[in-house]
Amino acid sequence: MWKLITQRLRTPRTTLSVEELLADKGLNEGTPDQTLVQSWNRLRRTAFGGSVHIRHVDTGSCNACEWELTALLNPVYDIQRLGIDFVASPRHADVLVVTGGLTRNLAEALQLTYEATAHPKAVLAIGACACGTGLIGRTYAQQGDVALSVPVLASVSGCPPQPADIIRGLIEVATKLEEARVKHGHGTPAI
Amino acid sequence: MLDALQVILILLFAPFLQGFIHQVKARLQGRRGASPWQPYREYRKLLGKDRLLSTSASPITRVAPVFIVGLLIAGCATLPALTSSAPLLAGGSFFVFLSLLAFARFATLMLGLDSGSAFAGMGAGRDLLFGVLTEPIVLLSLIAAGLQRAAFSFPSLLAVHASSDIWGKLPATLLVLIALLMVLIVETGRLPIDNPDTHLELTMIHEGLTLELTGRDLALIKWAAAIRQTLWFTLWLDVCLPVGIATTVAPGPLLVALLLWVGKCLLLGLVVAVLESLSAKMRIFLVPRYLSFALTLAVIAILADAAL
Amino acid sequence: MRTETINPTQVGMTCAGYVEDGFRLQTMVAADERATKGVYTLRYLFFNDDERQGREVYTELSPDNPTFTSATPLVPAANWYEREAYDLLGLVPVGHPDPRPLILHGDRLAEVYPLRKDFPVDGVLPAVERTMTELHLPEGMFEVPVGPIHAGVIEPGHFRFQMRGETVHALSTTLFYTHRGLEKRAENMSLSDGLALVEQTCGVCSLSHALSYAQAVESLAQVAVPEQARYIRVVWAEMERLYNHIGDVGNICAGIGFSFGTMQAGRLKEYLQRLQARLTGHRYLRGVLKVGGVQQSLTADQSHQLMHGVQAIMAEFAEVADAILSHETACDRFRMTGVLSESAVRSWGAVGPTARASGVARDARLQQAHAAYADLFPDTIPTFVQGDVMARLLQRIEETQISAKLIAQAISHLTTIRETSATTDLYTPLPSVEPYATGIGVSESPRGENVHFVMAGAHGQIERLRIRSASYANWPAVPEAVPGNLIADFPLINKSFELCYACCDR
Amino acid sequence: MKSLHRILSIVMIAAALSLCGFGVASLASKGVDTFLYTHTVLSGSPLIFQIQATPLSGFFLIMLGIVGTLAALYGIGYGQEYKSRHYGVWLDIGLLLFIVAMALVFCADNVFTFMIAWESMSIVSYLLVVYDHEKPGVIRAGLLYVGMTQLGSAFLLTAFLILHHYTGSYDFAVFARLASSLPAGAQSVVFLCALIGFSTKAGLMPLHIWLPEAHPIAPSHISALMSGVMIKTAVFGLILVSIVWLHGAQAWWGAVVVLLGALSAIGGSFWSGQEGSFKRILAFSSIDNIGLIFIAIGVALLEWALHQPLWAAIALTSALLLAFNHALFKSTLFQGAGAVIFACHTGLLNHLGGLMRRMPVTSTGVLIALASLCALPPWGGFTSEWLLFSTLAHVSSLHLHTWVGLLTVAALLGLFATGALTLVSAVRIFGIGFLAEPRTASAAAAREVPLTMRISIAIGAMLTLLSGLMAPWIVSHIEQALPHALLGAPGLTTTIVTLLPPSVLWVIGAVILVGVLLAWLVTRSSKRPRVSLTQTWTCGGQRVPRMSYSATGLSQPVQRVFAFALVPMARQYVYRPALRVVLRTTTSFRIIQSGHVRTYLLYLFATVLLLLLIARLGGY
Repeated sequence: MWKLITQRLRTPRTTLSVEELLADKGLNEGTPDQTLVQSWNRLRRTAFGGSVHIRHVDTGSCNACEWELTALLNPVYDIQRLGIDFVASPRHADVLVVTGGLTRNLAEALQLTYEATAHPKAVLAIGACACGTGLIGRTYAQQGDVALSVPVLASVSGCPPQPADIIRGLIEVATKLEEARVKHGHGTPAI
Repeated sequence: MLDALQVILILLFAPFLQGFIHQVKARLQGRRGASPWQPYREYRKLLGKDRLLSTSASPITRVAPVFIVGLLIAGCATLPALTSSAPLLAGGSFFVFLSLLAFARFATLMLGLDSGSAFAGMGAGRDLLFGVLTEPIVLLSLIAAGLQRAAFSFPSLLAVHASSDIWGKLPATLLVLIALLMVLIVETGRLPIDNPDTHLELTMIHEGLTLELTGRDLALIKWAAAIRQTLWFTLWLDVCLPVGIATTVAPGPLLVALLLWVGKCLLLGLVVAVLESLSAKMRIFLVPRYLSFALTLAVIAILADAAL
Repeated sequence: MRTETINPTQVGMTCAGYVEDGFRLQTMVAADERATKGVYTLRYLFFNDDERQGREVYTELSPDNPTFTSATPLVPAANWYEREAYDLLGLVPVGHPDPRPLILHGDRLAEVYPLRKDFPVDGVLPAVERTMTELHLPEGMFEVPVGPIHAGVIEPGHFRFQMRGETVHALSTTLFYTHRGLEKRAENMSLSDGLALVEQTCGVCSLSHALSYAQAVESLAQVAVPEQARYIRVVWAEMERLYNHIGDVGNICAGIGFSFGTMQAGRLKEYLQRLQARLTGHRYLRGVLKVGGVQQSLTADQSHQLMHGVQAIMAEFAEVADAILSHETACDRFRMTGVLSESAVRSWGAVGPTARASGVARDARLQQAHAAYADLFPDTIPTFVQGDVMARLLQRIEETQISAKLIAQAISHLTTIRETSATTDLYTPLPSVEPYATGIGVSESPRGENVHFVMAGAHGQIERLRIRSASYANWPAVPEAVPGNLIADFPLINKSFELCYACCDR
Repeated sequence: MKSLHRILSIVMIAAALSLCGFGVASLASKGVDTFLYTHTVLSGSPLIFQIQATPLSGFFLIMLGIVGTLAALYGIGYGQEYKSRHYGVWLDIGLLLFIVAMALVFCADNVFTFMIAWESMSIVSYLLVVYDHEKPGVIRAGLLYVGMTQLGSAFLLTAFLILHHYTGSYDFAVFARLASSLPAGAQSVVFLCALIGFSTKAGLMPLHIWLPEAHPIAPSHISALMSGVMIKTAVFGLILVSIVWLHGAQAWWGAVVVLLGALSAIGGSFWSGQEGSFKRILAFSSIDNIGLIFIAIGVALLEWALHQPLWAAIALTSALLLAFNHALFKSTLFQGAGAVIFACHTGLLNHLGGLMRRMPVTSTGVLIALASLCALPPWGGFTSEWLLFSTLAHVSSLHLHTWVGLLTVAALLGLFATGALTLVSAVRIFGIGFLAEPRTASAAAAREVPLTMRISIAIGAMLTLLSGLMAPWIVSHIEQALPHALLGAPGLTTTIVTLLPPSVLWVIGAVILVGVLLAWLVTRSSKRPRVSLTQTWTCGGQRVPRMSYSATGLSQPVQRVFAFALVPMARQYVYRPALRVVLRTTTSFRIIQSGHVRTYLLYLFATVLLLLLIARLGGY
């Protein structure tokens, strides 16, 4: 117990600030994009910008995208502070984050998950495989593009995409959800 | 009037306390964490979402969430937060308060089982086990606190506290304090008993019962969990640390009581968060051992009452 | 490697004979060689860890009667391989105890076998029809289905627990949800292009898969890898192990809600991955290797950065591991949970930390030395005998230290090479290869031995690729460790094995 | 035959309602006993048939009247189950006799009448229990029941004979006058014999073994009467002997009763949470409730012996309130269980499910009654446990520094543990049996039961709620049924009013409703979100009903935790051997009389008469 406390006290704070995060290109630090930061600050005050709940659906990914999603929860990225969190059930989710090229064996699962999510909902395709630009592409066992099966609102390419890219993708989805809400009112099935 | 004020205060403060604990935990984990206001944002969003109901569900699913919150509101009306002078429901009787919580538990379990999800069943089985163990401990601890003066309601217990020095009967108070804290951790679903942040459905207890809920229902159940937590915090403070609770109905003392209550809740939240950050979830079948320790403390407190 | 050619009806007996002699089934390759030989072929590859030698059992099946005697009744480890051959090539294992479809979910399709040469790579299969049969369970028992979409950020697999309360009575798993047809996709790719595809097998053992594949091709083309490249391969292979093991320690902690361990390990892993991204351009070390050597060199400056980073992380990780192991509740959860017996390891042919934590000293770096491991790797490797979650955790913690040491040694060797050697070749170009040559490449990934079998085509393309990841060997053993445990312990047990689904399913 | 069945049922309803009215009249008679009827069967012998109604019996008659009316009403529709057996006409006749016999027990005024009524009640109920004799296990359970009943009767007779020995009379009025002046030793023996005799009937642990066997196999409205009222005859009897006659002379009596009651409460509620069949759960829950009633009686005895008539009176009031509420909710629950069996042909929870959507009225009725069983505010079960809690708490505070204080704290612990364990049974009954999806084809084919059954269940359910809301009013009338010595305790009415203020339960109910309204208003969205239906989330896979939790699974954690203490020891070393002994004895009886069960019962009946005659001739 004591070791735990001392180790914790010795740990430096590693969390990136929101500005750093929105500018993070993974390899070398970029400069903060001020318009992105400002629009984020505006979005934060709205219903879907204030709280985004994600359910991850693996439709045949190679596991790299999963690990990048998991990395979002670590102290460096800490997406919870952005009001974004992973939830245990699609019933609780606003955004389905789909990774992988939609294999034949998972087609039904994706459909069921999509049905199990309440409107307004959105699908965010993560990674080249889900976006339809993957190396494996279409085979007897997979469709190679998630958009063929469910409506995809936004996508983040990369193999795998950088965690910061995923965050930017999530912000984009939240923005679109919020726009749709403002346009169509509560409970809209528009998306 | 004052009664309604206390109720509304608890209802509004509960989500903040939840968010505060969450934030403290994040800080202790080396993160920044969501702001304490995050729960309100979540509720706002959830209220704007559609509701999905299971095809297996009965009308229970439609009414239970509102009903659970209603029961907890009645619970709020039974427990003094700022002052015991308000005309509390049923005179603030221990038994009525805990029966209301038991009713809420019953309704929650019904809500969970209604959809036929196995995870809800799992959560229900575990919650029932904990309920079987905690209920006697809580009531015994409460009785131990007021046994000598025949104080079996919160106002009379607070009156005893006000009239005598609680530290005068230190052993019993101290034992009750620990026993109730141990139960509080179980009842609010915190580590090392239940992991409120878990994403593993097989390990869930309270979370498992909510997996089927959407939109408004989910918001209500989350709010109910927050209210329940605040109620347990307030109960603990009423019994073990009633410092500053208003004895007269005047704006001054009430303001002090309000500030102190909020402060004490946050302090207790801090303690809970620290305990959570230091612990891992224990095996389910070790929980009875943990609780039997609390039971022993409560029994010893009673014996101390009888002996002194 | 010695090859024994047998009749399809002798498969069972022959395989059982090898297992009795101390061999384990390393992989099995079924192939459609009708175009060249007019037959389907089966290659059962065995390996003996004590004598460090392999054997191949080869048999040919006529297209008119593609059946063979199943080895599974005698060699349980052959179970999945034979079902897979049935699913994808239509080679029927006669006498197989469980001939249900494995790879292609749903009801068995009639005469549609995607891995046959006459099936196009993007040929359309009918949608999955799952017939839900209700099991006849004893009174009061019920099933808990979990997956394929899990509550956490986890890959898809379907688990059905039969239980009567908290204790698991039986567990059945359905995997291969992420079967993407990677091996079929590889066919007709050029041997050097295949590397990028193979890296897609698995996100977190990309490098080991690439290494296995590269070695398989190098072996079939009989190419020698430059010395420098061999050491660089060791550096990155061990880096992969390091970040995986540290991440796995964190994940095991997540299984018990121990946020301290999860967050600290997550932070350290993130640091390592950022370091890798800085040095190689990829967080998962993709594009680092090349058939015949490596793509990128490791300069003195980079080596220095790497050494510095690894040392700092190792120092911190030691503290974190110490804190985790001194936590009573956590250790109570780890001990005696999910015990995998040594006999289960041997009968299923499990590999990697899983096998080593159950007391079986099986490590491809030692027994099938590749890259520069022959020069670097110590003679003995740490093993634990308990086979529980705790053993697997300790095994990983121990192995991180060996990895760090290996990285340091490899880097110092590299420095010497840089100073002494005149050649700075990073790779040997691939010569034209003999048609239909075969090669096997083995590497030790963070999860255990990865075995790649490559058969070249007539024009230097891939004719048949068979990827046997460590997870493929270990998955069948997992259900052995679960019955009798509490269901709430399953996530912990599962995380302690930390098997990939993607590289098992391909 | 169908019309005969209906006529009989209506007669029965009328009879039961008039019993009810009669009970109200006796209770309202301000403590005056109403002499009713006397008839000498054989002059010069104690065979005098004599009945009279006291306020106490009036209270029990009301209970019998209500439950009897509902049972008769329920029986009209339930007769369809016995279409092939003349719509159960014999069952109707038996039921009528059963109600009459129980009424006689409450009104008996001497030993002869009491024993005749008691034995008739036992015999008729036995015949009703074995009504479905073609089902497996019924005959065996019936034999066990008869064996235990006769054991109890023997002890009762012993108690009466000892009283007769000292008072020279068989008249209850004489007993009431003289029993308190008996030597202490004799009093204790009488008390113990009565305790054993009555607690056998009541199903108090450890003499409960017959109850979970016999109650569940009877037709359900019979079970309702047996659990609702028949076991209360024992409560009535114990109050009569130990309080009205013996004035709770010794403190240790109370201690014994409290301990047995606590044992019964905890054991009954624990086992009710483990059983798999709806009616067996209810049967064990009756053992638990009888335990609580006995705790209250024990405290009354204790307090009287310790010269605290006020708390004795309050404890006795809470015992009567407990008994009353138990009669209401348990009979409703048994009727609900009967309806489930009627509709699904099985009462095993693991085979049920999905009934809430298929049988909405029955299910809602069961849910409401379950709320009372679990003592949820403001239902009847809650008010009685609240009163018991307040009584026990105050008594333990009053005697804090002596063993009595600790004993009552132990009883409190029993009460709390019972409350939580009861929740386990209730959640299993409703959560597994009525919610989610049907687990078998027969449950899937369930339809609502006939109208009269639904009405009966609905009225019963309403009464459980009403008896809670009206509890203070009911208590003020129950006070009238207390023995004279206790009724006069100073401060009785005022203390009870502080414990259970007049409108408190309405207020609790209203505050809950206001809370519900508030929650609804706060979360109501101006633009109403749509509601749509989907399959229960099964992690992206398909579902089969076996993927819902089972009743066995739900109770396994509790069982596993307490297994070390309760289950193996009690089951293996107490329950099973006792069952074997009783069965063996009764079976050997059966051999004596050529195997015909009904003749054997006449034989038993004759034995009682013979015993009385011998006693008379022997000059006792």
